[in-house]
Amino acid sequence: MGVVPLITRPLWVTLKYLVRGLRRRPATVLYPFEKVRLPCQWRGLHRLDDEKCTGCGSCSRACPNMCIDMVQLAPKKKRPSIDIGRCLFCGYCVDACPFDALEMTGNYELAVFSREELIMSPEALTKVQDVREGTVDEELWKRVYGDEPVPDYPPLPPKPQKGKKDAAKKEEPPRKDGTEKPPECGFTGADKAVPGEVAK
Amino acid sequence: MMGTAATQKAGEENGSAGAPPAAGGPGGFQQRVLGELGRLQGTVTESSVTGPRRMLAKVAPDKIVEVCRLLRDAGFEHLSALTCVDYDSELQVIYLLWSYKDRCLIELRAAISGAEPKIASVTSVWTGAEFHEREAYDMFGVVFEGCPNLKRVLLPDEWSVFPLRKSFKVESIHEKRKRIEAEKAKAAKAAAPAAAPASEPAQPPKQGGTPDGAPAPKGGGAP
Amino acid sequence: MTQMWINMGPQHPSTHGLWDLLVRVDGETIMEAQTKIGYLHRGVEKIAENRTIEKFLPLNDRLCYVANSSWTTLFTMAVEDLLEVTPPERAQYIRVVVLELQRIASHLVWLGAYGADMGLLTMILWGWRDREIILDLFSLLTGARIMHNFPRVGGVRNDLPPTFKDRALKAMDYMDQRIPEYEDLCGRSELFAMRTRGIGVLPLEKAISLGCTGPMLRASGLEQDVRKEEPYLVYDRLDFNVPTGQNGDGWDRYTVRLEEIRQSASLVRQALNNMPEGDVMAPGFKMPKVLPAKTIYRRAEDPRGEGAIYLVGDGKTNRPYRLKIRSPTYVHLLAIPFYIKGARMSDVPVIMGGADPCMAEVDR
Amino acid sequence: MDLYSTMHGLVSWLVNGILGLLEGAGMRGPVMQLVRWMYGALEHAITVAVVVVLILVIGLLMVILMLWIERKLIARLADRRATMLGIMGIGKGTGAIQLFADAIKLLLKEDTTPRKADKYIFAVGPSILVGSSLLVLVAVPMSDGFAASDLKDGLLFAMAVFAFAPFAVFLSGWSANNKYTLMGGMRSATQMISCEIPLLLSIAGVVMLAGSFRLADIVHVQDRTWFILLQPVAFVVYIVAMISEIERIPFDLPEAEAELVEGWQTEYSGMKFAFAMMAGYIRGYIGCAIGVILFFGGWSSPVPAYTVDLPWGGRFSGPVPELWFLVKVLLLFMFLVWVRAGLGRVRVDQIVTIGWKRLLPLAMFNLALTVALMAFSDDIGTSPPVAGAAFVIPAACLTAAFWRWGWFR
Repeated sequence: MGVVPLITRPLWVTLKYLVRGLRRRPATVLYPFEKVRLPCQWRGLHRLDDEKCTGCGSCSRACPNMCIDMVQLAPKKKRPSIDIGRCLFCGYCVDACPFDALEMTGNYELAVFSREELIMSPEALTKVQDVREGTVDEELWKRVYGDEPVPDYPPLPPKPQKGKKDAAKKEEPPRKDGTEKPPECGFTGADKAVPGEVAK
Repeated sequence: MMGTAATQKAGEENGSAGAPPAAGGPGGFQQRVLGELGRLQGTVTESSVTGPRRMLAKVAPDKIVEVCRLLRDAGFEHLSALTCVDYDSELQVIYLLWSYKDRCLIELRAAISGAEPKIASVTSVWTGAEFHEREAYDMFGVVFEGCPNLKRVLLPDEWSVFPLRKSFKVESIHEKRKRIEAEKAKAAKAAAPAAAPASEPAQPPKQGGTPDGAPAPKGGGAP
Repeated sequence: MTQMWINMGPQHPSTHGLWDLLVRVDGETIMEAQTKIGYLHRGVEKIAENRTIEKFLPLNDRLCYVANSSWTTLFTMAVEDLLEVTPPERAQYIRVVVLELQRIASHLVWLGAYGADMGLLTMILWGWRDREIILDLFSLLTGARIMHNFPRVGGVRNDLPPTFKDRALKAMDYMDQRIPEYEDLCGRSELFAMRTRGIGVLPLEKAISLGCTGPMLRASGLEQDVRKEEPYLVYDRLDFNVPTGQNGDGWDRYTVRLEEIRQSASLVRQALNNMPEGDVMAPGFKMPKVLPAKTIYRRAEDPRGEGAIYLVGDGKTNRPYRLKIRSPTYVHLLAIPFYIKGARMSDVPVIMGGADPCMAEVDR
Repeated sequence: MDLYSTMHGLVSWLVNGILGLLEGAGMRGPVMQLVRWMYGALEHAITVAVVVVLILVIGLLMVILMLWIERKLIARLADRRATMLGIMGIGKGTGAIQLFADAIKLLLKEDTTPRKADKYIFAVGPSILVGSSLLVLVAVPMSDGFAASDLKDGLLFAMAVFAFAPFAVFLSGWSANNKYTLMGGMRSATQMISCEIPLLLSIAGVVMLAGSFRLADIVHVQDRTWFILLQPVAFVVYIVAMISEIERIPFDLPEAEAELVEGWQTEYSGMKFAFAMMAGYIRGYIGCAIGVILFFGGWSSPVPAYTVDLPWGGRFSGPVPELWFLVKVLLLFMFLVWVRAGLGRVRVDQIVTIGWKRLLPLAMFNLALTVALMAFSDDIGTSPPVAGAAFVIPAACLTAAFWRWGWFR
């Protein structure tokens, strides 16, 4: 190729972005100040629902890395404690729980100061708040999807209820600790994909 | 263990659901290869077609280079992989060859003794075989005579252990769980003849160490 | 100048990942090279012999940190062959969508790093910016950006969320608009051509005898793609063509991979548009207590080449007796010393980047 | 009224004022005579010191401004936002304090020296580099009056000192006892040799037109037509050779991150690394300043002089030549940043090919063309279009000829 196209094409395409950058925000999201909202089925930190959990231990058997230990809180009461230092966040324990007691929130900022704090005791697991702050990245949304950014991902059809209680459940009672449950994103067929231990 | 099943006949393995054998398929080609392998009665035993694109053949270890050269000239240019499987009665070196033109894969199995594994190197047929042979040496200790630089590729050179041999025992996650529960039960029984079990508030000592199966040799074998 | 050995790695800005290419240099030209790998060896094959199939599944995502689901899908297909289970149609279509999105994301990472090797810093930013969109699609579909843990033996973990289809189609249109920009920045720039034409030439018969596969082999001129050679999932119902190069140098590797991004985008569209209804897991399938005593060799087209798994069941426990992972980049990295002689010191990062190293799958 | 006399007046007014005050307060003893005598002797030296410090401060401020422009522009060209650092909301989105944060960080960092390195040359290397670059600041005037020294052959002096730096790079690269820095130093030397001569030849064309090496004269001659219109080929050669002198992206092999970790700066940390980085930008400023003086008419502004009555009664006249000069320097620098965002790095043998087989013939041809045209047309000052056409047409056909043969391969 000759001299002129030597550098005109790359310079031309970078200039286009300079000009676009003047009227619309460039692609960067300044993480600590602007956060991007994660979809509802994001596999972040676990949260334990104390009433639903019966301490059956199927989550600790399903865990590939043996991170979940059943802790004896009271003579008849066992609850799982999760060592998130070794946890793969693979979601097996949530799939394996027959009573839907474990669920995964959207928290992904899990840094702690010491290795011991990584082992989340059952009480800590119940007090986990689903911190889903931040807004959808409007700029990226407008560029790629064109239409108005949807504030949150629309909930999926509710997950089929399993476990001992009958399927036709009434409106779920509001949670005692007042945290509002994130929009429900149930999966069709996810439970049958329960890996769990060999069909014991 | 697996030894007795070594001569198992691979059942009719259907290729993945969506793979109807291409019209004509490599059928004709496979018959021709079977014919050629049949002629080498002494060296090749049990050559068979085990699937729309799969063939199997057991080869005597000392004739491996001639068979490989013959197959490569017949059309199997691509040495996809060269690996070993450690059955306790023998160590099988597996050659997986793929033919680009006729789209068929043949699996050659050469059974060598596990004690002092030695086989001729096929780097004269494919230069790329050297990489697979170095890894097989690194993991199984199989010495390939004639391989240009047969050194360890993944593990540090001063290691004397061949990790993928079955003799190199590593405690699996399930045995580890049983061992921990056994220790916990023993500790609870020993500590709890007087005190009520509820009084044991402290969490059980977390079993430290890496998740199971860490390659670090725990003194050659877990307790 | 006297000849000296220079380490291009392991702590070196030009090596993507932890590996070391020792290079004997006379002035600026390279006389000889040696590859040193193994810094990221975790013994995955030994771990696999001690875990049940389901518990080993999440580890497959860690096999290659840039193309995760391609290895998990490959492993699940191998196990399905072993157990003779066929996933339902819809699950196979979803797997194809995930595989092709993964291929685009992996090629974008490669394109960015390839530009950085030549000092073209803008290319990284555009590569990573457009990969974000695909990672968002994955986080919507599977719940995680990189470690998806999405395929299961007998199907996939969950069905597509309702908004996924049209967002993915729009993302593919966005990707088609971005490709001409990459060509402007790299393809049509004389500097890029000066740095890649005739660099690290790998002739065809040497590539075959070394065992190179995938984009490296196609750049040398042989039209060979596992999706066409041995069609798996539903690839035989989708039409796409396989790009090839002429003389196997850095330039052809770039054109082959860029064209593959286009093909993958069209594949995702085809798969999404004619995806049948139905459930996503093989109905009534339960993992058996014992794996059948068989050996399976399943091959698939990884973004880097021909990935394959050799699985041996021993008919006694539900743990694989032997699992061999054939990694395409393992061969490509060890093959570099065979065709790097005569290159210049500045070409070394371009040649190393051309092999698209992903160290997790090389060292296993 | 040039800079020296104004500064001399200021300094003497200040010193006499202070001494007068002291004497008024009854300090007449022999100490006061000694001080007055010393001031009498050192009067000239103090003034020169003040002038040089002023020029240095302006140079370093320009360096900081250019660093900020480079960060922001190269980010916006690549569709990303650069540093958005601001203190408590001041300059929230501008990243203004990022540069000072960098400077302080580099000052606080530990300054390590490799064990087997040649300690003295290792320490002296960057200081020679920065010293020689700052020395050129003295020779580059910003407007008629505003110059530390207006030598008769200012351009020769500037180019001579400017060409000194690759020697320092080579020295420090070799002394750091590290393979990467050795390669970096070698590359800097090859690059300097191959691109120095075309640079000087392209300048020779301009100097012939202007008739004098004095930078102020070159600017005055360009009052009506800027030399870029008369010498387009010389400008192309100048820019390409200057980029390789300053060691910026298309030719930044001595400091190539991809293959040589950080080139000759690999072993430097802390203050020495800050010096090496700063030297890069000072040389960038000088390259652009000389480019502006030679080709873009220095501080002569196309905007005709105007006078404005300021609301508080003062009068302001014409575009301030210094500011106009700095604006042009920054615009030329932005072009360099734009080139950096768009292009990759070339190989060492390609730089040598470009330097010897492409730039040198082009510069020689341009020189011959200038000589021929000056010999025939008695007064270049005739109507600019004729002079422009006389230069531009041969240059255009030359480039087209080279273009067809793909001479850049």
